[in-house]
Amino acid sequence: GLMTIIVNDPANPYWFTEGEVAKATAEELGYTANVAAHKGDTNAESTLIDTAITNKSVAIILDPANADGSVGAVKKAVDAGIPVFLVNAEINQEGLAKAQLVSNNAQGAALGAQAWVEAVGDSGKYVELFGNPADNNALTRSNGFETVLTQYPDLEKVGREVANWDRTQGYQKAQSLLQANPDVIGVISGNDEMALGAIAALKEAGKLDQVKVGGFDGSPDAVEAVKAGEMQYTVLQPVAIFSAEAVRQADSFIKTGETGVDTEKQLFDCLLITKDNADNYTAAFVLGE
Amino acid sequence: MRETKDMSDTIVARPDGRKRDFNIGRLLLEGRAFFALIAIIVVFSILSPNYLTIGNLLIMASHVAIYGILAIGMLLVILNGGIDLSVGSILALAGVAAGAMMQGIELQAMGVILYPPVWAVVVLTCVLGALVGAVNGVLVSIFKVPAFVATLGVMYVARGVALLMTNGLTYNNLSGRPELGNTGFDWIGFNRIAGVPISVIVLAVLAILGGLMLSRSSFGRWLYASGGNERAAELSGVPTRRVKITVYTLSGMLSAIAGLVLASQLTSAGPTAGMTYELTAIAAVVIGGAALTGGRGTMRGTMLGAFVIGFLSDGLVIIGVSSYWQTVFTGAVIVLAVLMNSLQYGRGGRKS
Amino acid sequence: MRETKDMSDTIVARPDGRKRDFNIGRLLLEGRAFFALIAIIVVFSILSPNYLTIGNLLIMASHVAIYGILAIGMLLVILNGGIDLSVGSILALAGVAAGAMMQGIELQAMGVILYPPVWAVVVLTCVLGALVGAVNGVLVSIFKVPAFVATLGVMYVARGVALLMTNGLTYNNLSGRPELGNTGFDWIGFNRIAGVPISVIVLAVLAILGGLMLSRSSFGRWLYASGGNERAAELSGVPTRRVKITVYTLSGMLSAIAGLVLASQLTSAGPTAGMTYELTAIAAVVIGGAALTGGRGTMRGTMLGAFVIGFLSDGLVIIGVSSYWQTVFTGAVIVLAVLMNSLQYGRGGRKS
Amino acid sequence: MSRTVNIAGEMPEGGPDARQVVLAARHVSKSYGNVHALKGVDFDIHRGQVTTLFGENGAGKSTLMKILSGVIQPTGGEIILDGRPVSFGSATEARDRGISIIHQELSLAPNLSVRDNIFMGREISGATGVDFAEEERQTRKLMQDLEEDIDPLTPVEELRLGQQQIVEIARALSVNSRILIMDEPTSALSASEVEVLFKVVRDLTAKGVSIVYISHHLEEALTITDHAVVLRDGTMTAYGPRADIDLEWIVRNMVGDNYDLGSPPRTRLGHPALSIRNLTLPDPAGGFHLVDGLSLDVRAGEIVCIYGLMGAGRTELLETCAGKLRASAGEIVLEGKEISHLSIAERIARGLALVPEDRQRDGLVQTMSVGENLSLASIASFTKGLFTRKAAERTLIDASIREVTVKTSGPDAPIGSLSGGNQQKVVIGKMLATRPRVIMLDEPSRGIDIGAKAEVFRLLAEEARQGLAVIYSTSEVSECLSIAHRIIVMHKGRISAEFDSTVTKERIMAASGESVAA
Ligand SMILES: Nc1ncnc2c1ncn2[C@@H]1O[C@H](COP(=O)(O)OP(=O)(O)OP(=O)(O)O)[C@@H](O)[C@H]1O
Ligand SMILES: Nc1ncnc2c1ncn2[C@@H]1O[C@H](COP(=O)(O)OP(=O)(O)OP(=O)(O)O)[C@@H](O)[C@H]1O
Ligand SMILES: [Mg+2]
Ligand SMILES: [Mg+2]
Repeated sequence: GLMTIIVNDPANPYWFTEGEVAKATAEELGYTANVAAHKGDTNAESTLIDTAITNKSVAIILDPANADGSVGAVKKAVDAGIPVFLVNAEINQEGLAKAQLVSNNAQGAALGAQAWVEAVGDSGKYVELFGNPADNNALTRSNGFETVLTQYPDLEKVGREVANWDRTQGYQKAQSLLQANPDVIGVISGNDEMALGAIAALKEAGKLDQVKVGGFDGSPDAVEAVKAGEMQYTVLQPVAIFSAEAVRQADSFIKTGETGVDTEKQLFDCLLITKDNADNYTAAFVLGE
Repeated sequence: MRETKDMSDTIVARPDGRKRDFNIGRLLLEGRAFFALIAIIVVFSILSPNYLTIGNLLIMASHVAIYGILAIGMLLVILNGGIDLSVGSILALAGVAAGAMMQGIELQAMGVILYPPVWAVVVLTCVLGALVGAVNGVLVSIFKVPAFVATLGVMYVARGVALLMTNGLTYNNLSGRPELGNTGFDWIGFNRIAGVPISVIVLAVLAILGGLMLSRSSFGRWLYASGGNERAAELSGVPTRRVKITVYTLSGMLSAIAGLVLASQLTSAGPTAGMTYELTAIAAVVIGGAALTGGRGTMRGTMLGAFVIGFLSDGLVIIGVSSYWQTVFTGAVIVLAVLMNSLQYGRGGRKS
Repeated sequence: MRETKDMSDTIVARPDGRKRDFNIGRLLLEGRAFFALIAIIVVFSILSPNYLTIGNLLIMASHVAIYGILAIGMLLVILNGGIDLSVGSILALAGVAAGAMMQGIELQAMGVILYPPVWAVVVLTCVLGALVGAVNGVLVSIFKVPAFVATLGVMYVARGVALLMTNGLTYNNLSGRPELGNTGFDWIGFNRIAGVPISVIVLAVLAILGGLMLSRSSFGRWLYASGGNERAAELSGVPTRRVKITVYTLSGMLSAIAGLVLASQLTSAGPTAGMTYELTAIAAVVIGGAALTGGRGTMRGTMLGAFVIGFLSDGLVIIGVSSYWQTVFTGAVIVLAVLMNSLQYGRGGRKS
Repeated sequence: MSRTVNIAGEMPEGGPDARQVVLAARHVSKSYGNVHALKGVDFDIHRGQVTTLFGENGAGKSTLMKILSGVIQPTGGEIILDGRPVSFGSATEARDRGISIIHQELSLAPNLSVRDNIFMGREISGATGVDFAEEERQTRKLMQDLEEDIDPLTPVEELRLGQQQIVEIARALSVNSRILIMDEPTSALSASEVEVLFKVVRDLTAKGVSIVYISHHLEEALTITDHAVVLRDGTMTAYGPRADIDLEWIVRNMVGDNYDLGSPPRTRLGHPALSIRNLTLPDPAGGFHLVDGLSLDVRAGEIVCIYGLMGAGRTELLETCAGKLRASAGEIVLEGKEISHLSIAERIARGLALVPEDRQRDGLVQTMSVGENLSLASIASFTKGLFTRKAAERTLIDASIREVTVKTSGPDAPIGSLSGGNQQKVVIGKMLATRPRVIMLDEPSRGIDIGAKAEVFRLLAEEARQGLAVIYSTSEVSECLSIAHRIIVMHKGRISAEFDSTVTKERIMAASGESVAA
């Protein structure tokens, strides 16, 4: 049968990997697979769900566009009798999807923040680059950073800017933040793209050795930067693992009526990539032992 | 540009010496969007067995509804010689406003929470859309701000307000509660009358009303006239300023309706909805044969244009084309469809 | 839109009985973007001590460079009475193409990988941008596709091609390697001459060249003439078709240059760069006093417009306004800046 | 007929061969769909002489001229230049061969200055790009030759229609062509400007330049013509050298009938229909007032002509009455009611209609058909409830087409397919269809032929007999005399004189501040 895989935006390596891995896994298991993208638009997402129904898909692997806004679309697929497996992001309603496989953003953020403190030290001013506010993960990660960093009273957050997960915006916002706060010692970023933008800004200002940058996602570019010593660390989201797992659970559900896992919400712990283990990074978003 | 057009009306060379096969020729050519649509349907039907089914056609039509409703308003504005970039933002703002009302309006002074019934929510949302549209209209007609800029500004402001209202979050619970007497919002998005989704019926009704207005009412005549030559229209007694404010107001109201339809289809309303929909709506209008310089265009053409875009993009998804290729195809088809259109004007159009 | 201008020129009541203080009055009014800029600088300087520093002004100028370069091309197109929505996509495509060339061009037939030197990469990228621009030009001038639609289509296609080329990935390593003789790409983005970032110098040089072209060359006259009344220009022997193709080609080339500057600033090139930059570029041109109907506008104004937008958005970041409010303010300032502009036309214009 | 002559090098001096034909059309035809604008026309242009082309509206005059100047290509026949067949691909090609044209409809770029318009497409290059100083110098010289006080750096859009026409003429003159085609160059000019133009024309012909001249001001045209050609329905119907022709000959050949514009109709003057009191309209650019405390009464059934030089303020006066411009002081009373505060639409509804001066800019909606243009101002009269009535509209349109004798292939034809004069008739018909009580016509005879003019006069007389008040602005004295009960002369925004219909031409012109030489 046809398995429809709906990701956010394959123009980003993270979601690209998510889609490709799911597709490869599905094909391995003998399904045909379509990868589509909603680019964060709930209407586009709903349209894609309709299309999946039209195409008589046997299962839908969905990276939801919006925790609240995607509920209706999922409901529609479920009403049409198609099992839905959510990956990467959650929706705020349980009992609809057969499974929600997400990386543990809170755990990852805490992990990252810890590594960040180690690299930066426990006193000084820092700024944060924030993802797209319409995306839950932006807030989850920010809160995760906050929880750790507030334990260090001498660390002062002097700025937080929305850079919408985007490298160019990360670059420009970081430059402005640096102008407003010339004495910052660290940048903590909600994802790798924004962090890479910040690194370019720091390079341009000649401050890369004074200001430490931490990322999130574990994208290949970021791992390169970690290897080069430009980025202190990145938090690897096990996207390759859970999107493959989602397809397997879908397969199992189709064949047996069970996903094989008890809980609907399944959290996958994030891993830290630093200079020490960066060489174990074998493929996009895959960290070997 | 005025002069450009004037001149071409009078001095343009037409070296073709074509025979006056007007009626047949014109009919065929006017149907270019129609042909594009047929071509799209045929191609995709061959490529996928699931494409040409009643069920899928209706589903696709309900997707078209959103763009289609926006395109109706856009057509009015474009006929007037303007453009409205704010439709997507108004759509989002309207959805969010409706969502907020469904959650209850808290009157702090009195310490009560009002739960307006669904009809009231719908009406209030439309009024809101109309008001925002009227702001566009006033900026354009009274303060003479170029339409592109006025509506660009309003696009940013309306989006910002929608984000501020919800703090970036999405309203999820629009079903209302029976005990509050405000259920029924999902009805538009979910129910069907005689098998046809309500959203499609809404589109059809609006398109028919709009079409009648354009072709039969004096307002329609005023609109075409003031889009063709505003000065001449005004000197002939057309209340051009009122016409202008009205079209932007209507466009705002239609955007709000589109927002309501979308929110009820999704049973949620978020502040980031409708981004870049203005481009889709404009594309629909232009594919449908309207001229961005104003004064030329029909409702039928615009609807065909909306269906061309909608049926194309859904078809690409159904046959499983990668999203990168979808981008390429969409661009190519838009240009192709309008290329045919231009050939029409280049030849048939006005003669000098 | 067309009529708006005409009307404001002639029908607007002029109850002021103003003296013929044309030159001074005009000077003051033409400076409206200038005043907006001054106002922005003053307000933000008060709100933040870090705003009005040489360092920050230069950084902000280097941000403006991207939009500014796009706006130069956009100005040419708008003076011609057209519009170019594809600049952001061409920017991305150019960046990606440059990135690909830096990674080496594999000639499969010969089994070798060519590493062109940086100057060759720059030239080839500009040629690519110019070619895509020329496609716009040909569609608009020869196939008479309305500029809005032609460039909308090319916008989609170019974006799609950029995505396909890289499979969605970003080229990260643009520094080249000394042993391959292709280092130096970062130079534009990183170096400074006499303390001024190269990107700002590039902008300044292009703006001065463009300004000279507009005000001193026959091509400039042709451009203004064909934007003002294309038919009349054509009858007077202006090669209007060539002018049109040239402006779109130049706009494409400038977009490619902007893409190179951006890529070297970021030391990476991704296929999603430059989304919605077309709106920013258009806004810069219009804030700078150009009319979307063509034939009116200056390079100086456009540069001021670009600086208004850039200095505003960076200022909002520096004083730490929330991103939602940034959206609202941006919209409001765009409208306000142009409101002033319209008041100018409303008064000075022609009498009949 | 067409001898081969030496076309190499400079134009030969006038001499024994001065009468030779430089440019000729042979069996030229032009069709637009099944409209045959020209049906095999022969036409000669003689070296150093003025050939005048007469013909009613839609006869094909402009079409023929556009073919001769390369703007459009003929569907049949050939063009012979200096004895050799040629075909021009574009206006530029024709210009390079020494043929230039002044178009009937202005073709200027409004955003550019006078200088830039004149040298558009033929820039004078200097060391650092365009040599603006030299261009400006030449422009000043041209303006001097035409005795017009127009600054070369003024944007064209700030000029009045008449001045724009001067710029158009200057541009054609600046080319130094040997054949100059003038398609109604004087329609917006008044007598003194025409006189200057004719002087220039005589200078040119003395230098061997050949001129083609088209005008509906027949008497005026007769004063400079050397040959007259009459075109009718796309064929040449008559030819005569100056010695053989007179006004009556032209009119007979043009319209087949002899029209006499006659004398003012006898009507019964009623109550004051429109009273203007101390109306003042300041010039936005400062300086004197465009309309300066002007008062005027027009009674029902009365036809008042306003005569004045170009720039006397007639257009402003009429546009203020119509509501397009807002006066700074004074009142406008229509049928006893003050209307200064009303919108244009409301004034039309109360019976005050204006036929504007500039038909392309203010009169026509180019995207609409002939019929839609005709019915545009009276939509209310065929609207019942929410919808317009097609049948009622059709009746109204048909009646209008008949009344003002529009030559068209039908009400659905695009307005741009009409000849210039017929477009003008549509503008007049549109406002007459509103059944006004007071109608103001601003230079309505611009470009309409003598037959149509007579028809319009007859119509106005007819309506005046039934109580319509007419204000008619014109730059042609003879028009005043043949229609007006009362003639007002305007000068610098004021009424400088008032006459009844028995006055002589000379007195009117003297009062307008015009040199009586004209
Ligand atoms: N582009 C066109 N399409 C169709 N018919 C046209 C077109 N241009 C001109 N005609 C027709 O050709 C005929 C001749 O028009 P033309 O403009 O040459 O008349 P004219 O003699 O210049 O009249 P006028 O004195 O009113 O200027 C008219 O019947 C007109 O309707
Ligand atoms: N742009 C301008 N700058 C200065 N003076 C102007 C301008 N436009 C008009 N005027 C003045 O306004 C007065 C009225 O001009 P207008 O053209 O309306 O008069 P008119 O009698 O209708 O002339 P026409 O014969 O052209 O119709 C003239 O005295 C003229 O000098
Ligand atoms: Mg003519
Ligand atoms: Mg006048």
